[in-house]
Amino acid sequence: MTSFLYLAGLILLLTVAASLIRIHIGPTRAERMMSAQLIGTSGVGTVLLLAGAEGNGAMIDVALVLALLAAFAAVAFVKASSPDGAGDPEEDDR
Amino acid sequence: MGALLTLPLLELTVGLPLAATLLAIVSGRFSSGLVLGIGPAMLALAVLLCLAVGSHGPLEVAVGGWAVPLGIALGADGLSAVFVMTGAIIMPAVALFARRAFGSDPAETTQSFTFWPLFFAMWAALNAIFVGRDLFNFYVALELLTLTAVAMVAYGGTAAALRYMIFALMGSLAYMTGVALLYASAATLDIGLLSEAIEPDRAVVLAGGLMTAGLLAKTALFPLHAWLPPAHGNAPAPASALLSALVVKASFFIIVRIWFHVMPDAQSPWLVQTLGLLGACAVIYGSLLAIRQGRLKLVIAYSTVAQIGYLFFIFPLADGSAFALPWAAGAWTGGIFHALSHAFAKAALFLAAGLIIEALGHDRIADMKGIARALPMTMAAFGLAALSIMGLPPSGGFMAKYLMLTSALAGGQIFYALVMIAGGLLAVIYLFRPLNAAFAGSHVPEIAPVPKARQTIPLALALIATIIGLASSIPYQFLQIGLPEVLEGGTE
Amino acid sequence: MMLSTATLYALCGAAMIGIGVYGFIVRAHLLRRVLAFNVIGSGVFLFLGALGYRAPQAGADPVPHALIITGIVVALSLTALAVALVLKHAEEAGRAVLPEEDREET
Amino acid sequence: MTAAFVFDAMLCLLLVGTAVSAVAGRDLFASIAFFVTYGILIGLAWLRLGAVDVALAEAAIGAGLTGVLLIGAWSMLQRRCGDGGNDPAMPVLPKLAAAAVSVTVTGMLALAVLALPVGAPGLVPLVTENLSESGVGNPVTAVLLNFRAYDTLMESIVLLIALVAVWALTPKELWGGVPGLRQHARPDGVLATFGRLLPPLGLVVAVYVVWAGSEMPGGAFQAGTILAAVWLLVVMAGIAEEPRMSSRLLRLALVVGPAVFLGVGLVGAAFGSFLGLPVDFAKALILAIEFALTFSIAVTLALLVAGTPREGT
Repeated sequence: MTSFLYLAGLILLLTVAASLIRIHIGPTRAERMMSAQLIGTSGVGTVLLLAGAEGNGAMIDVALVLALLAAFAAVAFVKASSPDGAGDPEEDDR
Repeated sequence: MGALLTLPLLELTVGLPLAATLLAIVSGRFSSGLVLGIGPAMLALAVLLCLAVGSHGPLEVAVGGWAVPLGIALGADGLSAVFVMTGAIIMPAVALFARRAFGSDPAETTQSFTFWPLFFAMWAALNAIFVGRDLFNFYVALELLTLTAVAMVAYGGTAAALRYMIFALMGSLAYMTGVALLYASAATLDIGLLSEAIEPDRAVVLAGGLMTAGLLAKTALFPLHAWLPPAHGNAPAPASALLSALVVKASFFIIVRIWFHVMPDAQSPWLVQTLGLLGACAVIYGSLLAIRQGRLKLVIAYSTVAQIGYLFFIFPLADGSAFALPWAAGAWTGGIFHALSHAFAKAALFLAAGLIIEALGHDRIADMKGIARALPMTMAAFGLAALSIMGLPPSGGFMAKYLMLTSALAGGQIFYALVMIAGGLLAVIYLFRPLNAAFAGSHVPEIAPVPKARQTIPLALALIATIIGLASSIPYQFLQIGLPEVLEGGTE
Repeated sequence: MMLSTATLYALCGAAMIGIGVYGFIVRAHLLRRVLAFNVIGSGVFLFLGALGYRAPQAGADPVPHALIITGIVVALSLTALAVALVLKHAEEAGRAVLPEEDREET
Repeated sequence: MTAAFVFDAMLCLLLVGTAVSAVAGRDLFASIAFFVTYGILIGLAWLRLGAVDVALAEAAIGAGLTGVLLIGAWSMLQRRCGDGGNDPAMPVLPKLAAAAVSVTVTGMLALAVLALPVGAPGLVPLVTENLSESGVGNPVTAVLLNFRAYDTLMESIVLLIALVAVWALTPKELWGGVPGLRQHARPDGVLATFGRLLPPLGLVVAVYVVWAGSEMPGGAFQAGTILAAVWLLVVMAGIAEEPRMSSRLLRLALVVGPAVFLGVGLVGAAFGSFLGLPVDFAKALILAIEFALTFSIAVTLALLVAGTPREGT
């Protein structure tokens, strides 16, 4: 069972590798940021698998924090891509 | 006297300035007055610490009651006590001087708010290093010191601060890598335990090399000195005084702790000669560049590059690797003496230069003719401090060079003796130029008024630099307390 | 020979230190230097942490963990100051590169 | 066992790959994205090394806050100075020299690692032996807030002084103003909604992390980072504004954590030893210090990320 969880983790790492290629290719910033977010999600999944594999419930907290803070980076990016660096792309609709 | 040992002297030398840091943040524009209370208290603490070390020998306490290697120890030998004392004199002196620039505005400004927390945190970091016994705690204290120093340099110029920060960042990483290796080898970070636990094997030698390289970048030894002149030359005068007098000495202090206390057995002829040669290059190169500078503060800053070089002569001269040579203790004491007298003299020089800038509005040497007639007390301080930098009797600088020179001759290391003599002559040349300009002409230049009270501060510091040469036996005896074992047997 | 987990990650830490050092020397753009500093820093911490895991049956050594947490916070403090300095310098000089390193662009 | 090893090898490979891309890539923004990923992967490595506390700190600080700091800096550089992150070219010879330095450093460290004794338990036995006296069940918290509390006290001052140092860069005319850019967002937009939904959740997680820290992985620095992120989110969503630098209340908030810590230390000095915690009160004192620290760390970190004031009022 443990081996199986590590192998599942390995597969998630392979998806991370695929996303890394996307960060490299881009070409737009949004694509790069989205793949970084995808890696964040794979990271959360991998943490949960490791928590299972090593039977350490405390590791789940790491997944919680990772998920919370990944959203934060995405918001920072959205801000950075607004016209004055402090706005909200949605404001353009007005 | 025994009652002294029950006081938390070591803890307070760090704890009190930390408390002052927090107070300075909340007390806003009244924080410039804090030093009037903290300064005397710190001086009293330093005196008590010296008395305690003088009467009981080296002290050591376990913070929180947790013995090493689990906890962190603080300790003081003669070396610690003398450095804490030096800080306790120079820091308040500079603070009194700085109150005009950083405390006289009625409304709070960027500098009048930020200077005081930086100042007290710098003091805490310096003392944490002087009484520290733990290599990782040194790291945290060094980073605190770097933050305060970079911020003070940034007052004078962003590019200079960035350049300094680049060197400092690389230095911290190299140091931390060394600490990691030592912990992996010996499972302790305490100086005393490490010295017993480690053998000079591959990991330990690499750790020593990495830590030293990192600390050299922070001390600005040639060829890692490029950041120092713009940083010290452009910062406000009180900041320059602190940086040149004390901050560069803190990382040197840790280098001494590493090679004379933690791993004396790992000193190799290759290492001591490399450090000595770099020191020699620093002395010659720094002095030559000091001669070519047109601005007074840059002359003083390049002089710091040169004077740092002498500090590293203690490695070849007091080579602790083989056995305690009779002159080793003399060379070591001479090197430390140099660090102390340079601290007082350099603080005096920078503060005097600061007064000249206040009076004239600039520090171009060519345009300060006759300033000695307008600011006699300031120029007296400058001249007296210059004597110590040149190493002329009866100054502290003379005493230091005398000790090192006799060890060099006794040990047959003529090369270092020649470099010291050449460095002294070059110092005469680069310091003679501003002195000559100041006394030239016959008219008294128009200057902005400078209060007498502020002029006494550099004069007092310059006098101390002289007095420690005249009354050298007291600090000399003191430095023998808790002398590194490798040097023992060398004292008569 | 099978590498132990500790050795594997310690070697990985050493590699990251080397990569960061290369970047720190070669890249003149100051924000990239800040990035390289952080890469070296986490390499050093990984190195220290991995070496504290050489006896997994006894458990991981908590002392390096505490040192690393302290180190991460210290590195963040330095990074924040460095970033603020870089931004101020760029506003004054127009570019986030030190003047003496401002060569032709690629 | 072998599956775990393959997993470790793959993780190390990815770590090296992201580090190389972050350092050597041409596009600055891509480098920052690689760096954020790198932080996430290091968090995984910490879990594999049995360092859950460090993984939490890395997830919060390394992958989270540092990334945000860098993205913000990248955006400012581009907007204010038109600096897209292009590097001056370096001639081939110095590049080769740099590569040689880098390989030497790694090689020497690798040789040192292989020469170190295997199976060394470090200070594990000593920590385990004294854990019951420390007042907490999590060994890392015991080291941070009791055995090596002196380091942690200094570290909290380092963080505070970093903020003072950043503030020291404030242009004269902007002193006392609101740190960072003036943030705004469409009131009923996605961003503003997000800024209303996430904070309660983040608050609960933060309190949990600091509370759990005494017995399980967690603690003041991790929780402080989460709180800081939550507060920054509220600010970025345009719901609230950063407090002015000149605010007395703000300054009290900055120092309360270190002050409680130092105060406990000095009271300890009066009764025996500096930073010494009596066994019976150790847990209560550690919790008090941790809660105060969490609060101050959160405020300090949030302001560190915001930086100096950018516009007059």
